[in-house]
Parts: sequence; C-alpha cells; structure tokens
Amino acid sequence: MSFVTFIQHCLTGVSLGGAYALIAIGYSMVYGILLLINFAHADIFMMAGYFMIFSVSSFPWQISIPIVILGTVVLGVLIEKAAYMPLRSAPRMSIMISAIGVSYLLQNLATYLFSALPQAYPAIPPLKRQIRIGEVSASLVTFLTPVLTIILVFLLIFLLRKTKIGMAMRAVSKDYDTSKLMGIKINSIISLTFVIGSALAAVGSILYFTDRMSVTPFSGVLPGLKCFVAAVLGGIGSVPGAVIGGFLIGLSETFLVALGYSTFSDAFTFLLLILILLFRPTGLMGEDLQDKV
Amino acid sequence: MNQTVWKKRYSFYLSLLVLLVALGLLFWLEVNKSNYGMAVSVIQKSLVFSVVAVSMNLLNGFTGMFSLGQAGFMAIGAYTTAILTIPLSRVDGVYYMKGVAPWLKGVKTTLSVLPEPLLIVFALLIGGMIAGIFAFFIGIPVLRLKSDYLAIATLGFSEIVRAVISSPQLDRVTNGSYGLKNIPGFGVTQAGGVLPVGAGSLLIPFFFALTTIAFIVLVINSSYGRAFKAIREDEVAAEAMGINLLKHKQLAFVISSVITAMAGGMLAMYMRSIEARAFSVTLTYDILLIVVIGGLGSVSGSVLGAFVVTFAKDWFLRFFDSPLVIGGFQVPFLRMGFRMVVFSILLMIVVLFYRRGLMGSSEFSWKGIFRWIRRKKEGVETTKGEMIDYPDPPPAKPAPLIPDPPGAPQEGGRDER
Amino acid sequence: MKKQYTLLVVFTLIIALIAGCAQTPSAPTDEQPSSDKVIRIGVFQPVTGENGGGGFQEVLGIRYAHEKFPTIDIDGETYAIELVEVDNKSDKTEAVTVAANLVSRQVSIVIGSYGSGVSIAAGPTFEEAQIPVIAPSATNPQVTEGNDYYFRVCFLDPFQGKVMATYAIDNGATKAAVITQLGDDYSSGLGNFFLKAFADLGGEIVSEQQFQTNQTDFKAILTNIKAADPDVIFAPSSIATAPLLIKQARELGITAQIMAGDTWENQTIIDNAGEDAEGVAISTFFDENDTSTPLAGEFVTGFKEFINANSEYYNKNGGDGVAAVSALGYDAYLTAYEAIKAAQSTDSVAIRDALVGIELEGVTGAIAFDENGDAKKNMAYIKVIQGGQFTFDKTVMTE
Amino acid sequence: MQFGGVVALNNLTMRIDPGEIVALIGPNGAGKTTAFNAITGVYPPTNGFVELEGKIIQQGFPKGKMKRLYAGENAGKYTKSLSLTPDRITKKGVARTFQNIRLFKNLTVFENVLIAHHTNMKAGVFQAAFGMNRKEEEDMRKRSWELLEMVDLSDVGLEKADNLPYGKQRHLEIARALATKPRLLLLDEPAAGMNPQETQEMGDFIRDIRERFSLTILIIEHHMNLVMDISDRIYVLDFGRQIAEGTPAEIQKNPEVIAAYLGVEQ
Repeated sequence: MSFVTFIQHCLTGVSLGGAYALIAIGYSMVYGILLLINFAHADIFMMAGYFMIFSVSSFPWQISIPIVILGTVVLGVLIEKAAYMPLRSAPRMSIMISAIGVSYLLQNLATYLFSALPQAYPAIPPLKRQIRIGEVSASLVTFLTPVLTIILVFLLIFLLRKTKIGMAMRAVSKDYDTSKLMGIKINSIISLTFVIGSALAAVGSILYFTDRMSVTPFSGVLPGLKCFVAAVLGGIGSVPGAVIGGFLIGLSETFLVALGYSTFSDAFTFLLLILILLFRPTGLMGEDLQDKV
Repeated sequence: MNQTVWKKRYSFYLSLLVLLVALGLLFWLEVNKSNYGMAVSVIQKSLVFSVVAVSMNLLNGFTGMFSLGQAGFMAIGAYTTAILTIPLSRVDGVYYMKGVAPWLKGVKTTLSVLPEPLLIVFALLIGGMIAGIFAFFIGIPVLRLKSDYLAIATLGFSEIVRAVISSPQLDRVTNGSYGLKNIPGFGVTQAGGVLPVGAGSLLIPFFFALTTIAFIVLVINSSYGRAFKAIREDEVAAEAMGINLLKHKQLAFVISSVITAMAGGMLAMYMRSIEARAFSVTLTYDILLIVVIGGLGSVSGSVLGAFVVTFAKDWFLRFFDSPLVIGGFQVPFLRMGFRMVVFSILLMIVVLFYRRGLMGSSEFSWKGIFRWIRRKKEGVETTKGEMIDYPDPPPAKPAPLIPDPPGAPQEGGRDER
Repeated sequence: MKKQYTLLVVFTLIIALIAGCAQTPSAPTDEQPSSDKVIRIGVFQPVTGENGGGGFQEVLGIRYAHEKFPTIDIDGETYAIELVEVDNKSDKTEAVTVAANLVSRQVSIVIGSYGSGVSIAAGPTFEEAQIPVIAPSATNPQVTEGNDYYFRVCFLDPFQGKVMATYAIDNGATKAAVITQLGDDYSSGLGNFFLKAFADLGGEIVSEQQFQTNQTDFKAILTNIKAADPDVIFAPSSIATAPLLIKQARELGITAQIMAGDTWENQTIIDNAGEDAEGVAISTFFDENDTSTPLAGEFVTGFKEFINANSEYYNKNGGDGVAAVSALGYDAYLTAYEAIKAAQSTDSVAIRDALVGIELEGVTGAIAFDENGDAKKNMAYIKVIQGGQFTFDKTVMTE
Repeated sequence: MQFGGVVALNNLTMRIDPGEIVALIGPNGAGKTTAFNAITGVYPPTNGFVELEGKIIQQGFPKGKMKRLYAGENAGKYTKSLSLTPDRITKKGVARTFQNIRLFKNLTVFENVLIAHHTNMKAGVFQAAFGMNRKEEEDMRKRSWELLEMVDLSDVGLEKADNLPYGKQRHLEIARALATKPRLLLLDEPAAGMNPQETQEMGDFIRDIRERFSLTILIIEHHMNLVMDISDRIYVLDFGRQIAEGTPAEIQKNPEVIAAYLGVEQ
C-alpha cells in the first residue's frame, strides 16, 4: 500500500485507539476495585451518544458537551448504586449477571425509546473541520482524539499518584477488606471510580461518534468487548496498561481491515485475548494478586 | 424407611402419568397443528431453549463457572447439522453463489445412503463432537483463570465463530453470508412415506430434549455431579478433597458445550434456514435470562424458565409491542420494543431481589409438591420443591421419615470473592 | 421475605400470561376467524426493526389496494377480504413464529415480505401449509428457488446487478469498487452479481471490500478504495449503514459516484447524509413520474390522496412520495386478487394453481410468472439523488 | 517460602514420625498456615522441599529474582522444581482442614463426606452417569455413613452443612478430611473459638481418631493447654523463623519461646 494510504490508516488506527483507550480505562478501574467486568460500561458509552443527540437538539454544542458528561456520570453512578451496591456481599456471579442485566436493559431501553434505526450524531462544527495534509485528509477530531486521550490519562494518573483520594483508590484496589478496616469509605471510593470511568466514557463517546456520525442501541457492544480486551491486554487495573492496550487494539484492528481481513478484525481481538490469558494472564503491565487460603 | 420407598414408587407413577398426558397433548396438538401452528412452533422453540438452558446451568449453576459462549457453540452445532442434512438435491440451489466445495459434496453423497432420521441424529452428534473439541482446547488456557475471564473469553469465542462462519473464505462450506436454507425440519420430510409430511414435528424434538436433559441430570446426580457442586461451593476445599479442578472443570465445560451444540442443531431444524447473524451475543443473553429466571442450579427451573419465558416472549406478551386501544383509551408504553424492556426489567428484579429465581437451586419433586401443599394447608412457610432424592441412610439407623429440604441456598454462599 | 418475592414474580408472570390471552384478540392485527363470507389475505411484513421503514411503505401499498378492492366475488357470493397483518420485525427467528401464526389463522394467501432474509426463513413454513405467498420486493433468488408456493412480482438481484453494471458502463465508468456487508445475503449477493456483470461488460473491479454487521467505521476500507481510485462505488447495504458509508467516503475526499440497490430508496438516507448524498444512484422498481401506463398514473394520484388522508401514514412514509415498494405492494395485492378470482375459491392450493398461469397488467409493468415463480421483468428505473430528492434518471433494459 | 518481597517462611526444618502428634505454634503471622500451604501445594515453596515417606512431593529452587536473593544458599542444588497440586497431595495421603472453615455450605453433611470418596472412584463419567458403578456408589455411601457414625454426625447427616453449630462444623471438616483416607492429617486451628470444655472434647477427639485411623497428625493451635496436652513434640515459629523444637515440657521452659510467644500471650 502506498505511503499516503499507510499514513491515512495509521491516523484512523490511532484515533480509534484513543477512543478505545478512554473506554478501556473505565473497565480497568472498575475491575481493579470490584473485580467486576462492568458489562454495562459499553452501554453507558452508547447512552452518552444518545444524550448528545438530544442535548444538541436544544442547546448549542458548547453547553451540550458538559451536559452529556454530567448525564453520563449520573447514569454510571446510578447504575452502580442500583445494580451493584446491593450485591456487594453476593457471590461474584450474581454481580456479573446483574451487570449483564443492566447492559441488556440499557440496550432494550434504547431500542424502545430511540428505535433500532441509527440516529444521526450531531456534527460539532470545529471537530468536523476538514484538514488536508498533502494527500491525507481527515476531520480535526481524528487528529484530536489521541492527543486528548493522552492529556486526560496524564491528569488521571496524577490524580491517582499524587492525591489523597487517588491513594485511597489504589489502596482499595490492592486490598478491599483491609482498606475498609483502615476507615476508607469504600462506597464513596467506588462511586468515584464510576464517576471517573463514566466521564471518560462520555468523552470517548463524543470523539468516537463524532467520527462515525450515527448511534444505534447496539453501537456499544463491540467497542465494549474490545475495550475490555484492551484492558486485559494492558493488565487489568492499570491505567497506563489500559491506554497501551487501547492503542494496540485500535491499530491492529485498522490494519487488519486495511489488509483486507475485515472478516477477522473482531476475531483477532479475541484471539489476542486468549493468547494473553494463555501466556501472560496478568497482562503487559499488571501484577498478579493471589487470594488468601 | 418404608414410607420413603412408598413415596418413591408413588412419585414414579405420577411422573409416568404426567409424561403420558404430555405426550397425549403433544400428539393432539400435532394432529391438528394447522389450527395451532403458533402453539406448535412456540413449544418447539421452548424445547430447544430448555436444552440449552439446562446445559448452561450445568456450568453456571452447578459448577460455578461463568461461560457466555453458548451462541458460539450453538452456531457450530447448527451449521454442522444444517450442512450435513440439507438434501443433496437442494444443495446446489442453496450454494447458489459460490457453489459447494467438492469434498463436502462428496461427504454428503456418501452420507446420503443413511435414511434421513439417522442422518439427522448423526449430524447432531457430529456437531456436538466438533463443539466438544473446541471447548476442550479453549478450556486448556482459560479454565485455569478466574471465572470472569472464562466469561469474556467464551464471549469472544462465540464472536470469533460468528465471524469465521460468515467469512467469504468459507463461502463454499458455510455459504458465508448467504445463509443456509432447506434444512429439514423436525417433522418427517419425505412425502410418500407412511406418515404424512411434518408428522412428529413435536414428538421428535420432545424426545431430543428429553434424552439430552436426562443425560445431564444423570451426570449431575452422579459422583461427578457432586464433585462439580463441590467446586462451585469452594474450589480450595474441593481441591483439598482430592478433586482435580482442571479435569473436572474441563469435563463440565465440554459436556455443556456438546449438549449446547446439539441444541444448536435442533434450533437449525426449527428455523429451517440459518445465518451467522442469528447467533449473536443477544442469543446468549436470552438464554442467561432463562437460566436466571428459572433458578441457577436447578434443572427443572431451567426447563420451566425456558417454557415460561419463550411462551411469554413469543406469544402472550406479543401485544406489548403493538399499540393497543381498549375502549378508546390508548394504553401507554405499548409500542415496539416494550416487551424486551419488560423482560430486562424482570431480569433485574430477579437478580436483585429474588436471586433464587423460580426454583432456586431446588428441584421439582412430587414429595416436594405434596409437602408444599400440606404446609400450605398448615400455613407453614417452606420452599417449593426440594433437593434431588436423598441418599438412602444405612439400614442400621432409621432414616428421618421426611427430612427437611437441604436445598435452598442462602444469600451469598456460592463462590467466594 | 423471599416468599413475597416468589409470589410477586410468579404473580407478574401469571398476570402477564392471562393478560396476553385476554388481550391478544383485541390487538389490532388479531381478529379471530368469524363469518364464512370472509377470505383472509395474510400480510407478512416487517413494520419494525432494521427494515421497518421500507416494510411499512410496502404495507401502505397493500392497504391502499385493499381499500380499492375490499371485496371479491367467488361463484356468485361476495366475500369480504380481510387483511391479517403480522410483523416479522425483520428478524429471521421471529419470521418463523409469525409465519406459523399466519398459518394457524387460516389465511388463503400471503403477501410478503420486504427483505429477502425473512422471506427465505418463512418459506418452508408456508410451503408445508400449502399456502401461496407473493413477495412484492424480495429480490434474492433464494426466495422462490425450490419453493413451489413462493412467487414474486419484482425483478431479481442478478438482474439488478446487471442493470447497475450497465448503467455504470453507460456513464463511462471503467473502474468499480464493491463494498458488501458480511453475513448479509442481500448485500453480498447483489454485490457479487454486480461484480460478475461489470466484469462481463468489460469493466475492471479495482477493489472488493467487506464490513461486519453493526460496524460503523468504514474509514479503513474506504481508505483502501480511495487508494484504488475507482470511477464508481457499488455499495448495496441496509438503510442503516448507507448514510455512514456516504458521509465517511466524502470525508476522506472520495469523489467517485456511489451506487446501490433498491433498499436505498428511502428518505432517511437523504435526511442523515445531507448534501453528501447528492449524486448517489440507485436502481428501483417503479417511478412515480413515469406515468407511461394510465394504470400507473391513476395509482400514483390515488395513492397520494390515500397517504395525505392519514397523518400517521404521511409521517411514516416521509411525505407523500410514492415508494417503489408501495407500488409493488399494490401489485402483489392485485395479483393475489386476480388469482383468487381466477381460482374462484378460497382454497389456498387452488389459488396457488391459479397463480402459476396468471397474467395481468400491474402498475410496475406486466406480471407473469416463470417456472420459478418469478415475475418476468426486464426493465428497471434508475434514480439519482438531486436536491435532496430521489429524481428519475433513466430506465435500463437488459435481457 | 516467599511472596514478592515478603519472606513468609524461612529455614523451617521439621520431621514428623509415623503415629506422632506434632504441634506447630507461634504468634499470628508467624507463617504456620503458610507451612501447611507449602506442604499441600497450595503455594509451592520458593526454595526448599517437602518429603513424604522418602519421596519428594514439593521442591522449589530459586529462579529469576529469587536466585539473586538466595545467592549461594543451595542455589541450583535442584535441577528442576516439582510441585504437586493439592489434589495430588491428598491422593498421596495428606489431608488438611482449614483455619477458616471451608465446608461445602449448601451441600448436606452427608454429601460433604461423600465427595471425599470421589477421588478414589474408578468409574468414568459415563459409567457413573448411567449407574454402571452402582456397587461402587453404594459402597461409597455406606462408608460415608459409617464415618459419620464414628464422629457421631449421622443424626444430622441430611442437614445442610451450613446449618450445623460451629463446633460440629469443625468436627465435620475433620471427618471430611478423614474420608480421603489420609495417613498424615494437617489440622489448622481445630479448636479456634471454642470454650475450654469444647476444646477439651476436641483434644480427646483428635487423640481418638489418631488411634482409630492410625494417623500421623500435624496441628496448628493457639490453645496452649490443648497443645501441651495432646502433642508429642512441638515446633515454634516466629516471623517465619523456627525458634524452637522439643517436647511440651522443654518448650514451656525455653526462654526464647516464652519471650517471643508465651510472654506475649499471657
């Protein structure tokens, strides 16, 4: 393939990866703390898409963006309070089923409210501005996504490393029960995790959908699965890991499609997962934790 | 002691009676299915789903492993069955785009010597076998890990299966994107036979379901079944009891997958024409819904769940989806998609407030029913049904006449965090 | 405590069941068999789901036809024709169940369905029940292949593929790219037929791309296509994906003309894709401005009134334009009507036998069936999107 | 024995002779349970070995980071590390109980014991499923009931294990371990949370089963009087180090022990 095409693909891959990374972080953090695959995360991301559609229809985009982020955060925390908190003491499996239940509910709800037909995603003028560098052409968002991702991640890492809350969060994910004993308010920490996760998902969705221009009730599913794989690949519970995973998946996927293996672009992601589980279950950057006997 | 024996024989006859009634009903439905087409097709679907649900329960409910690969394994079974059973005369019509791979054609020609019923059974078995092999190899890496990795990996696997089946590279085998049709249905398909076309369209799936489910029940009640439950209860302790975790998880996973695949084959026969898209994650979720509503760890629960859910979803609750006006009053909410919303909410209710589902982890048994009724009369609270029949205590000590149901699991319990 | 929940859940279910039984009859599509002076025509269509929009337009055509011909005389007796409408939700599994539903409600003949997939799925059910079906717009060969009870009044994908190929060549295109949706028989099928036809006509296929169902990001494949620099892009796919493809292509600076099959004739595509949709060409079965036959003109005016009379129809139809599928729906009903008249009986088998030899003048052209039960048609209309409208470009004939 | 940087167990050298009751004591976090886990293969030892009746069953040698940590000290002494999984160990005749009771809560008492027989079962899954091993099965059930008789739990045999009173649960756990026909039995704080009188009974119980099943017993316990009462020899651990070994009498006198342990306790 020609150099230009190659660059174009890289661009696509990186921006896709950026969006993935933002979602993957949500999975990674929640898993780190609750040991729960938050299946609903993908659908929170999808819902954020719909929020945008509706807020833009009544506000200018400058106002809509904060509204969307807020709405998504509320949704995320609500889900946590309603569906996960009551099951804290319950067996792992029930919580996981609950998570699936929520995702099932959100999808069906979206189908019911907004119909299965795709809704056009509002174009945010500055983001959509066409940029041409020689042969390569893409809208601003394509360039913006990876940059924004990196910035947000650095902010997050700062939060985790340098602030008291961050320390608390890391403590909880290291040892749930002990940190409870240490007087950390587990529930508020968990909520905070969901706040951060959802907020990032919201930003991710804005970037992702601006690039793809339409939302359907199921447009969360595949990205969701892939992002979880990204989180595992990077080492579940580790933020930088999730980011690296996100970019890796995004790029590899794009290039598989580019090389004409679009059939297997999804399959590959999961093949990757199984391989990781086989050879390095803790992922690239995660360290393993043994449960006490 | 004698009373237990008496009760046993008693419930045996009762079950026999019920079975006969069921058979009679099915037969009656079948004879005039022209008027009850809906009922027939819904019952067929329920039968198929009950098999899948039970085999999923074997993993999630009895062994405490969380697998979400059902759709994938069903796809494998469905496609194998379809490819092998499509009548030779119709094959070229089905593979109208790319034509069928010569080797496959060869295989089918050699197989075509078998009479159709045999061919179908054979196809189902092959489908199961292939699925089993896949399950075995996925199990090796994945079963060592925490249960949720299993969940995501199996989910991934079923996505892979779907992608591979619909890939153009396999056009000449799975007919890629074009789907397969002309799959023989449950009923007798060759006209001119002794039986009318379509005869047995209920009884045949009924017996398929009966045998497969019976097999799983036997496994569960065997010593291996106990081992599975032990693993579910506490892996470390189970291992300390000398139970080889990997081996037994592997075993449960393979058995479950094989049965699931066979059910997939049955689904293909039910749908008569299949395409990869039908085997998406949603299918798995629908089955999970059945299992959870029926009750994790209860075979009879899964079967009950399959029927209740399928009947409600495909028949009785249909009106949820169409706007409905009663006496000039437009009933609110009733609109496309409302049905599924109701079901997902129901799922959440069950998961959050009523984790035991319809049957909890208890099984249906006449003894249970009678006690239930009796207790009802006496107004004593009790659980519906009870555990699988009790081990006979040694003759030395007199057994407690009617021991308390050890079934019901309390909150938490299952696998520890 | 637990007990309460048990009761609650069981109760809800039971109530639901009872309600279901109680309500089903009163649901609009659900009249129970009543007088024997009635002949039932099943309408087997997706009113919801992926193809809900198109399906409903087809239903409109049928309803209009029914309004025009509500009764029929069978040996002296006047029978009221009753439409039994069911929604197959553009879903194959669903289709089997609703088909069974139709059968159990003793319809004499069925019209449907929009979308080949569901038609194929339901085929065996109808064949077993020996009820004839007329597909208005299902273009996949598989629909009628090997099924003696399935007929269709529209042309087939191989023909359509050839038509678009011819059109492309006529417009001076020499290099074409094809995008198809994996796991979608309509898309892959039509794509392949175009491929063959275009090659036969001496054109060159410079790029073949596939995408997954539910995929929304076509940048990668479009980039490849851009690199191959074709004159036209043939991208038959669902209404859902169409606007995405179009917009993303333009965003990448692809200027080649985009073409597709009949499914794209839907206002929502224009609404979603905006001015990017300009110049997109599609083939279709009918054009409202082509009033060559008086029948067509009469139909168009009548249908427009019918639509304008009902706001719901108007909105769901996206204006009072006459979609080709509506015309086909009308024709399908007409065909069924003629067949019943010819058979002079309500017996489905008799009607089926009558269908085989039927010949009539429909609004979309003459209708007569070949041995497969496909209407012999040799003309298609090409429409191009201009000024946010599907505007008639030309008709293409092939043998 | 080492987790990441933490050395949980260091230089413990024990020898247990057939028929002995040996106690392993030490303050909390001294690494007693870790020792059990090392023996039963829950965590294979990072460096060192466990020998059962002359055959090595656990053997770890330092690798990677560890190698540097253990520089010199029998580094590369073993050519390969060998670690049998817990189930293999159990099959070899080493059974254990757990500090925090780990019964199969939702199964009946009877089933809890019955499961232990599963490992010595011959029949494959199909034979088992289709009841081709009825004889075997019956036999298993019979033996299980007999065992329950011996530990007089048979009257609650059909109770759900979780519904048993605490003390009985402890007994059941031991019974379950016995069902695997062990020669060496590892008891992890069998009398934890018991009042003196129950503790007394537990002591008798342990002696009793030692006789009846001709067992060798290694026991972790905090109740000193129980330990002193039943054990033939005692090993004392502190911060993963072995600080003393000897008969109850000797241990009671050992100043180091008193300092490290008893002093702290009383």
